[in-house]
Amino acid sequence: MWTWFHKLGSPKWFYDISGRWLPWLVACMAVCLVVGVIWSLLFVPQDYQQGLTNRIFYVHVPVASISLAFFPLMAIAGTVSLVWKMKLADVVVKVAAPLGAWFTALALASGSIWGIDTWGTFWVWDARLTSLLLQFFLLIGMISLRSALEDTDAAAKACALLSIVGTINMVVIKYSVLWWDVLHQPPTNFTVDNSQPNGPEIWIPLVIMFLGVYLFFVISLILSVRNEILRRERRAQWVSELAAQ
Amino acid sequence: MDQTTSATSKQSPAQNQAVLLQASELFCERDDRVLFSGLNFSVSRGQVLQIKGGNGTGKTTLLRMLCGLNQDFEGTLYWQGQDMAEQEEAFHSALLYIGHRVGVNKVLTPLENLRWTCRLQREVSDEQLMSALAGVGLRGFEDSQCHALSAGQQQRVALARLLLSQATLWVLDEPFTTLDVDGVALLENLLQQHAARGGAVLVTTHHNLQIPGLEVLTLG
Amino acid sequence: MIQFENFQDFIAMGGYAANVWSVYAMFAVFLAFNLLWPLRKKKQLMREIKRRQIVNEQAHKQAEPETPVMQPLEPLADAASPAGDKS
Amino acid sequence: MANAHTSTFSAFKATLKRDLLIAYKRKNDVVNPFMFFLIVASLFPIGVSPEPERLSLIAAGVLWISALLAALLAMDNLYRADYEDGSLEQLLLSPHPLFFMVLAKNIAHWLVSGLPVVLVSPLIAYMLSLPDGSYHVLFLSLLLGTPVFSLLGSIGVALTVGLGSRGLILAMITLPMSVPVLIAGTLAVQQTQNGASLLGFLAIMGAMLLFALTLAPLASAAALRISVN
Repeated sequence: MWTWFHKLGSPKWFYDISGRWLPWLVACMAVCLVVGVIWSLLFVPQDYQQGLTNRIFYVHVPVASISLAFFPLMAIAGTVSLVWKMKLADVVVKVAAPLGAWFTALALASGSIWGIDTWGTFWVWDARLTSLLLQFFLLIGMISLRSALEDTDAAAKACALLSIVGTINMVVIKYSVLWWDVLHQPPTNFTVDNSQPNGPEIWIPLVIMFLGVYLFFVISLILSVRNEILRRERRAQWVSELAAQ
Repeated sequence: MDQTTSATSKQSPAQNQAVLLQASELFCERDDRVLFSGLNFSVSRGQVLQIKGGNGTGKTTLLRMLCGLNQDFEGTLYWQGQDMAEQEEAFHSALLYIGHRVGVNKVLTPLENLRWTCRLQREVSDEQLMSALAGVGLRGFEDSQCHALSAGQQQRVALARLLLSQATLWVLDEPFTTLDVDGVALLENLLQQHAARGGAVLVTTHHNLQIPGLEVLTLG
Repeated sequence: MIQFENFQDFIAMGGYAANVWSVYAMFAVFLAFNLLWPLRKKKQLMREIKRRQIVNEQAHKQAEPETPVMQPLEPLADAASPAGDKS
Repeated sequence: MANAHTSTFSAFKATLKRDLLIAYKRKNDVVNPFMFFLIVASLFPIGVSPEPERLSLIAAGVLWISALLAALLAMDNLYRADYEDGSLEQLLLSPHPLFFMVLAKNIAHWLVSGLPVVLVSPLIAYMLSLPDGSYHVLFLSLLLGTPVFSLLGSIGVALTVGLGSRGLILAMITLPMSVPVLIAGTLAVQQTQNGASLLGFLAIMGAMLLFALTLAPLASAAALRISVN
């Protein structure tokens, strides 16, 4: 197993492997997304309470749950980059922050639009939305630290450290916001998502959408990682050959 | 660009007690420019090693690497025969480093500055501090704030640490730049005394040192 | 199985057209941007690498002398030079 | 010959004394956060509404947010002077574990910038017509909360010590991290007004303080080693 792990360290190896896998991933993603969107838009029955807005559910839930994965991803990549000094891991930390910000922003937007008719206003300081907002701020902090420290080894270590500290904080924030929400919220124990019985015709398209969005996350991450590898290895021999083609 | 100088062997850390700090196969790159590679040298007791080289050849980077302030390099460092990684505390208690920025707080007085930097390594009484300050020619300035002192005087506040320190290895980065003539003589004398008492000195300067038994390592 | 009789119904989305379609529009922008922007950046990166390659090759061909030549300083306009020329 | 260097505790005391001495000599490091806290807290009655009923609702939140902003303002020069004159390098090269040196600096920084804010908070609370029962609650919760602000802030400062202008980045790194303490503090004051037990909230804040006290200096030390190279 170790050779695979060390091979992963060489950017060129990753560039070639990802080059071969990309077409397949894109194809699977396209299939999942098309099927998921059509199924959720056309065939999912009306929800007796929310009417047709449950369609938003099929975008919000996958995006929001994957956005939660960004900080752990950055923390793990950060630890690998700090401990084993693997350049590729630092590239992942650098690239994951903007993508995470995009995911969290869409989760925030779709979450608040989805809540419009249940809460009547565009923005409600609900526990989930508030912790998504704080996660967005932390990601912006990561991006600004990275851009402030240009691109040296020190920047790599600093961002790796911040991603680890950020992840611990994200967990503490999540539970303290939940606690804050419970104490402030008059106990209506009305949670938006699992209010109606979920038959299979509800959650199958959700799983397909989730898979599609997950594949999209992987593809977008790989594309950005490849760009960053090219930028960092621009003086390498194999990159100039690639550019010559 | 690769230099191999001074006598000791390359790989195995020398076992005899004299060798204090040994560097083997040092390689350092700064934004795609190789500062030095395959650099091997060692500093033993009683030795004053001057590191020479033009501007930008990595003298300061080399010193900061040796002290552990900077970890971006390949190659291994040995302290008294053992790998530096395990010798962290022993090395730091035997090290005295004065960099370009001499570590003198502008708001505090020389006495307060000296008391803190010395207290990090050993207990010193106020009399010792006062005599050290007098020893480097700062008599009468002990209680004025350092921003009122000239750059040369601030450098002397840092040099006062040499009088008090029990550290075996002195690492000094361009210590002569702001000193006047008798300051230079004072410092050269201190270096010789330290080498004589079994310590070692690593110094970078463009000043040609009048020290017997001086060894030179040229970079770049 | 299909929840809508005709196309207008589908667009109206039971009165929630604004909500549902705005979310899906944002979703589309989100997908499109994060897939196309890296590709565009890659092309731009490749072009730049190729351009630098060419520049480097030319630079190697006619390498200037290493050490800069010491140009003498021009005499100061207002200073009366010791040689006493009437400038 | 093994160098008998001083015990870590005496180096800790020396660093603490030195930092307090620097703060004593540079008065505005002490006055600025304190005045900032007063000014920000007194802006709210002007901005929101002077009536006591409305003010007493927001008093706890206003005081806590002003304390957080004052701590953020004071954090900026935590390591800067030492970084610029080279003392930070001496700290890194000392034989003692950097954890205690950083802890000493954080404690000195809190004593200079956090404690005055805590001491003056009951007076400002009175001006913001805080309900009567919760003065001691506010004082105790601030006493436990503001150290966590400077401990967490010191991580952000250590990460950005090498940068020139870093005010904004510092805020973006530190403010989200201090949300849990802000929540615990404001809830402590508000909930004890309608009967919740004070001890429960103090226990939570104490736990947060210990969590920060043990982990934050570790992260700050690692960050300093990264930034000073």
